[in-house]
Amino acid sequence: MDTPKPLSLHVPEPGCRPGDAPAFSDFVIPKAGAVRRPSVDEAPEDMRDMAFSVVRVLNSAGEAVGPWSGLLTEEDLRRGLEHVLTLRIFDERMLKAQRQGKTSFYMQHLGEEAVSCAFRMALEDGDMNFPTYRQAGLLIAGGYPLTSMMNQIYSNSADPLKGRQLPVMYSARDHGFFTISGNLGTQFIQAVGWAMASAISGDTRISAAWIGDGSTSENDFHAALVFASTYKAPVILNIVNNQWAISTFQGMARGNAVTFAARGHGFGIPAIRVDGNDYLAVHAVAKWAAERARSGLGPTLIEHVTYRAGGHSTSDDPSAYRSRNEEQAWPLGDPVTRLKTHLITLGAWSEERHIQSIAEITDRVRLAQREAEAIGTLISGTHPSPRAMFDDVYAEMPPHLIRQRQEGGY
Amino acid sequence: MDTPKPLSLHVPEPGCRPGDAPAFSDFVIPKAGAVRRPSVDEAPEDMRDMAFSVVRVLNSAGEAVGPWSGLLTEEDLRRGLEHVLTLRIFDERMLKAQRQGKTSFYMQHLGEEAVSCAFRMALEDGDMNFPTYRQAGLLIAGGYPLTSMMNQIYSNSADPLKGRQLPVMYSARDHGFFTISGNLGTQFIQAVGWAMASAISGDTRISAAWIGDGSTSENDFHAALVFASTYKAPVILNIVNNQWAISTFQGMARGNAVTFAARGHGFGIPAIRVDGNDYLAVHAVAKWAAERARSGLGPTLIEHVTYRAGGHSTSDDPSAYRSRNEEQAWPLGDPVTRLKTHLITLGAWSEERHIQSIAEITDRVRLAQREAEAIGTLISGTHPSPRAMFDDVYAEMPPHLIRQRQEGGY
Amino acid sequence: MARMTMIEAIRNAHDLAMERDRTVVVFGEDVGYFGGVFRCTAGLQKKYGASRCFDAPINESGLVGAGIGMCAYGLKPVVEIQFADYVYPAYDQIVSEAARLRHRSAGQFTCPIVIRMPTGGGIFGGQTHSQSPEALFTHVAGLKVVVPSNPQDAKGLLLAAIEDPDPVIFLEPKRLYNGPFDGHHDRPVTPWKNHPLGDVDDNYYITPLGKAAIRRKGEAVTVLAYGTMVFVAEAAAEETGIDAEIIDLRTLLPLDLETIEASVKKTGRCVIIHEATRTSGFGAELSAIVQENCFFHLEAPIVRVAGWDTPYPHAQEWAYFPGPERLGRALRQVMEG
Amino acid sequence: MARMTMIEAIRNAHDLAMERDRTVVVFGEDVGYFGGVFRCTAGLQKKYGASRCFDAPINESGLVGAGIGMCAYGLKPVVEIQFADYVYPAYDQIVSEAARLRHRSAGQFTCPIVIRMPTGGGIFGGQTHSQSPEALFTHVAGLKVVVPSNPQDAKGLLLAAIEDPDPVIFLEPKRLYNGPFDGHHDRPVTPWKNHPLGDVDDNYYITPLGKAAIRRKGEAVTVLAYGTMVFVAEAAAEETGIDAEIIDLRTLLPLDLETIEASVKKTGRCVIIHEATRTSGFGAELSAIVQENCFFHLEAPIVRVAGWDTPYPHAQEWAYFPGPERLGRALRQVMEG
Ligand SMILES: Cc1ncc(C[n+]2csc(CCOP(=O)(O)OP(=O)(O)O)c2C)c(N)n1
Ligand SMILES: Cc1ncc(C[n+]2csc(CCOP(=O)(O)OP(=O)(O)O)c2C)c(N)n1
Ligand SMILES: [Mg+2]
Ligand SMILES: [Mg+2]
Repeated sequence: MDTPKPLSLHVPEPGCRPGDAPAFSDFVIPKAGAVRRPSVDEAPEDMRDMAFSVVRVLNSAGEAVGPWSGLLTEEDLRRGLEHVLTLRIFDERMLKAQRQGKTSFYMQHLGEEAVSCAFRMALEDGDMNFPTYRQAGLLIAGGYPLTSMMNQIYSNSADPLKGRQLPVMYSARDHGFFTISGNLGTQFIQAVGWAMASAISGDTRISAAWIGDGSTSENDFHAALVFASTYKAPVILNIVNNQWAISTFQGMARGNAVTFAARGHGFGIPAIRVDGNDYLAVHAVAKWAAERARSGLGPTLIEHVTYRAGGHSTSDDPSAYRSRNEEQAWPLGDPVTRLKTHLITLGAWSEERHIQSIAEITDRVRLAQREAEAIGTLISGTHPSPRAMFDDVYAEMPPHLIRQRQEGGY
Repeated sequence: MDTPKPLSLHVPEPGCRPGDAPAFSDFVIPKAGAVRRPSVDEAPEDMRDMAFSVVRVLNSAGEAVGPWSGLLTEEDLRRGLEHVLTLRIFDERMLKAQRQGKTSFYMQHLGEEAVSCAFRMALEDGDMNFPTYRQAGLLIAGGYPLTSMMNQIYSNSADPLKGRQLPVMYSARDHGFFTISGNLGTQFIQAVGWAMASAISGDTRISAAWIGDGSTSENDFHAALVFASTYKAPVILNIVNNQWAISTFQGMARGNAVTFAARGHGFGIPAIRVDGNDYLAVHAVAKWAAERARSGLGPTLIEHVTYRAGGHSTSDDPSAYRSRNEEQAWPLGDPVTRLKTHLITLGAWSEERHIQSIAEITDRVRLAQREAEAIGTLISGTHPSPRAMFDDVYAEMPPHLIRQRQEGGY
Repeated sequence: MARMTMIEAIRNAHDLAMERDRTVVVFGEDVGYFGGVFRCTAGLQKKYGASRCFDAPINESGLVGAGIGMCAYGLKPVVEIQFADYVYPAYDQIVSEAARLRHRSAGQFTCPIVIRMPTGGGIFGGQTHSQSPEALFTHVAGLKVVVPSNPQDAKGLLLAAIEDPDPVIFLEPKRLYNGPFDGHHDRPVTPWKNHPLGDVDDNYYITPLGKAAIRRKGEAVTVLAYGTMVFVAEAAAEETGIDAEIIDLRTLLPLDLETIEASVKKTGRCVIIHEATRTSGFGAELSAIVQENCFFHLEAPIVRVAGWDTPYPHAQEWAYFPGPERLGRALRQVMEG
Repeated sequence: MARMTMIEAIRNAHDLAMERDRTVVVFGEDVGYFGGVFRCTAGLQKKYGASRCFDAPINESGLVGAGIGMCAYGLKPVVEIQFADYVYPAYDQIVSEAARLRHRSAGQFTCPIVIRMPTGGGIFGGQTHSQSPEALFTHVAGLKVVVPSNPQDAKGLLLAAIEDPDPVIFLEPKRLYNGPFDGHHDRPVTPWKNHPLGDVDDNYYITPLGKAAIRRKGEAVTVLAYGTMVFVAEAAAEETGIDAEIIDLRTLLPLDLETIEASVKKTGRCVIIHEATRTSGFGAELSAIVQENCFFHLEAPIVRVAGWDTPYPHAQEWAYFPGPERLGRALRQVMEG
């Protein structure tokens, strides 16, 4: 080999930055209904194709088509629409509350509502989610009280977490919702451990792990895939690819791989990509993965393809690093509109009922907010006592903590 | 879905444990020469097949056949044989020295000699290896003095590492050999960083990362693949699959994946499996990967399929966890014998010359050992002073270390 | 009563805990079929099956992370880290997750995991088989940190740790596995079978966490030690003839301040010894807390004897290891001071 | 001379270092195009190109591990960890690798990496945006640990850290980025532009590592502080009217014992304050080393004021944060003692 030319560092850049015309040209989307539905016990090696396409049920006309359709009744779908609308309206109110200084911080789901709401409907009570901060739909679709969520966000005296956690870092064991960690990725392997425990105990419950596109880079993502693959753990490994990690586009984490779903192939874990803005597709794929787990066929990796339409958090302004029109250019549309259109196409919904429903939900959220604020916000009302800070560090408070609590006068 | 039956934990077990009849039946080995040689710039997606077969050059008759053959002259091959023989004889002597109490610990390469020896011949001077404790062939084939290795093993006063490191934890910067860490996996991402630095600097040098089958489970394996994939780093990622990790068989780390090489597919990194007991195959595949790296085509993952014929270390007795006859059953034979047979088939070697060569090498190793032992072993002769313990913690010794050194009276 | 080495005592504790409580599971690298590189889990897989005692991939973060998930489910995992030197990859899971689970979930999720690991030097293991990282855990609120020094305690403390509802870091001084090594590397070590603390009750029993033990009553000076250093202290006291009161802390967090305070107030002098590097070692906390609570009783400065602030060496093992001779010098110093 | 916030001073230091030395590279999560979530690297990618200042995957172990490899090649990486609370995944690479590279290779390979991270509380960041993990690094031989408290020092110390041939953990008190916060959360913070320490020389200069600064001369008691606590100490001294000598340690490892010793021997009293949890915090080492070196000069017990031994809370931020009032009580206590 003759003297080679100098090497240079390849640093991935997104298709568009502020000022550029947004382009998702490289993003190939199959027609709704076009992707096959393998039987749950098909060999992982024969299912590799599922990681390179996108399972979609709702077509542009708003009809549900193909092998993944037909699982949900009109009643289910109306409930689903109520859930995604509730999450969206909840987010709007809480964003406003944060701007008003009623709390320190908030993270919204705009554009991703279908993922967690639809997924929850595919689980059984008793199953356990290990979520990130962007799956509140699991709580809302699971019937967790909005007021409890707000009490946590406001860190008021009714906060189930006693004012200890940053807003939205919920925990709700009875609703199959593991305490959210501020440290990215740690929950992914924990979910696998929970699933192993269920298998060790001869139980029938399964767990679901959640992680963002950017966080798949974290090392514990690897730990989770290794353990899930080795012990055939009954777990669903969810990657929510919302295209961005704060200011960093998904390509920085994906690297030279074609998709995030492909990560599963190195471990013999069936991997499947789904249209995350298609409520029916997310639900159908989740059902399929849950059946695999519950039948002892082991883990499934799901890449939910969606778009983070809002800022990363209330501390973030996306206009500094991505084009303002990128959201419009996003090819998979809005999950709420698509579900609504589908129901209307079915004749099971109407613009009138939609407006009415939004009004009802807004009232319900407002009511919950009034209840919560009557107790307190971060800047008003009543709060957990400093004393609560010393509880639960251990089951029983050791002498040095009692001394410190007294020293503090609490 | 009707009430599912109880789940149970799947714990992988090797095909044979002590007492069982060894079986590698599930291990499919293609004929030598059967596997294609893709052009270095073929798209990773089109090369996936390379991760599920085994590149082999030497057939059972000892002939070099197929598209991967023809790279080495008879002179090269004789040198290669000298290297693998030297490593084997070096190991024998040092094992003996350890049993005699001349040092605390040793790790041998029995059965794996071809991997590091052949690989080194595919690199250029200036390239950097980030090895584990089982690639001393990189030093021997690179012309590093045997006496220096022994001085390190004996922790004597001529030890280049001043008695600080456990035996075999060599470091030889000028020979492209990074300081070995006792912590598994850390070097894998470091090698990627070194390669990134070379690219950042517009250099033409590349790096090689090394890891064992068991250690691919470590989290830093993931870090390495993520960074290598994202930045297209000029690095060769080597997995030495010698079937065992102390008492744990490779299936515990591989899990449900068909091969370790497949790990690369989740990252769009070309992955290739090679017969690690075939000197010519290892060299040819290494050359191919080095060309990819040097031409700016990015990382390549190589799985070297070999067998750890000896104990994990001098602290280990394999008969406690694997069948004594497993080695005989190992289908890829002995790397030294196979290279020797090939040279004889070429008419470039003979039994007589082989015996003579062994005698010469044994003398050379003995001589080196005598030199080293004349300086000292762990229990005799001269050693680095305790003073040396305080040097190199920092470039300049801070006051507290000077105080401590004085307190110790050194 | 039976004669046990520390390894046998630890094995026995696992056995009794698994027999008694079906939620106890044991796993780690080479822990299942083989029974651990130090044989501390030998026989458990055969007796309780591969789903309660199993081998694991080489990923410490995974071992602890999976263990935390098992705790969230309701199991009581006992995880072995092959050497304490290899716990760092699991550090995030221990510090950010295990230690805070109960607090951040207001008790909804708890983490009764036990993380066992051989610790300390004296075996020519070089820098990655000799470390003593206890102080990296005593700084972390939510953890308990235990270091047994003999078979009797090893069994009782391990059973207490497994019963404990919170995460416990269980550091086993590997140099004590087979006998009470006192730092005299040039002399043979008496095996546990010839030492009273090698007498172990076969039945299930608990040695409570948070309680120190006085190994030697004395009036002249208080020596705070744990693990291997307890026997180094006994040797130093005997060889210097100084009437030292030797306290084996056994649990570092929570600390038995009462016992320490009573002793130092009695002797008026205090020497602290540990193998870990000196700066920010656990000796710093001990010195600070003794000073805070016994200031007006102190007749001489508190002295720390510890590993030097360098990586743990190979050839210079005995120049690094804080033995009876170095401790003896410190004892004389405080007696003069 | 220019008026700079701490953020601008840090940005300026990066800029000058990259301009001066082609081997300096800067990377981390959101560090490249966006310039960091606290904007400390804004403009560098534009000026020096994406191969010298770039974004990275979210993997702290990878950031440091790759940085170590770059050091082995001959570069000088400056790595940003987005919050100190997220450094734990990189702990193994820092402790087992960066800190020991020079020693274990006998100088063949060195590790002149700088690992920057925002540290400390006071921003309602909850348990994962508020931690102060310095003591987890001061225990590690081979590391240097730096905590600036103002723009002048932040620039000079960061340039010194980048020049330093060994790994430096550089902790930036995020509550000080925009002004000298003194713990009075109910009052507005004076911006750096109105503070003398906001006066920063535009040229390249070094503030040497290992040297403390006396922020307030005093005779009554020595206060050892660093980071945000320096201003809490100034407020407490003023409000109690106690003539405290306030020492800003600036570098925790190696420590400027000389300055500390001289001051405590003069005042005979010592109070230590830090945000980190108390047990095994860096205050323990400070208390121990002061006691060892100044025992016969001490007129009262050394007192530690620190964060409580609990995770960092959200709602109870100001009950947790060690402010002027708590420090004031401690000062009165040692004056009485
Ligand atoms: C260990 C760790 N490193 C860094 C961060 C800071 N951080 C918080 S969210 C985030 C981006 C995560 O992006 P992604 O995984 O795609 O999730 P998304 O926010 O898009 O849902 C980063 C870098 C953190 N919380 N924890
Ligand atoms: C972080 C870490 N965990 C565990 C160990 C203990 N250990 C040393 S070698 C080894 C097995 C490694 O097996 P493999 O990666 O297959 O390499 P091989 O010895 O077969 O070459 C283990 C578990 C270690 N050195 N470092
Ligand atoms: Mg994202
Ligand atoms: Mg192996």
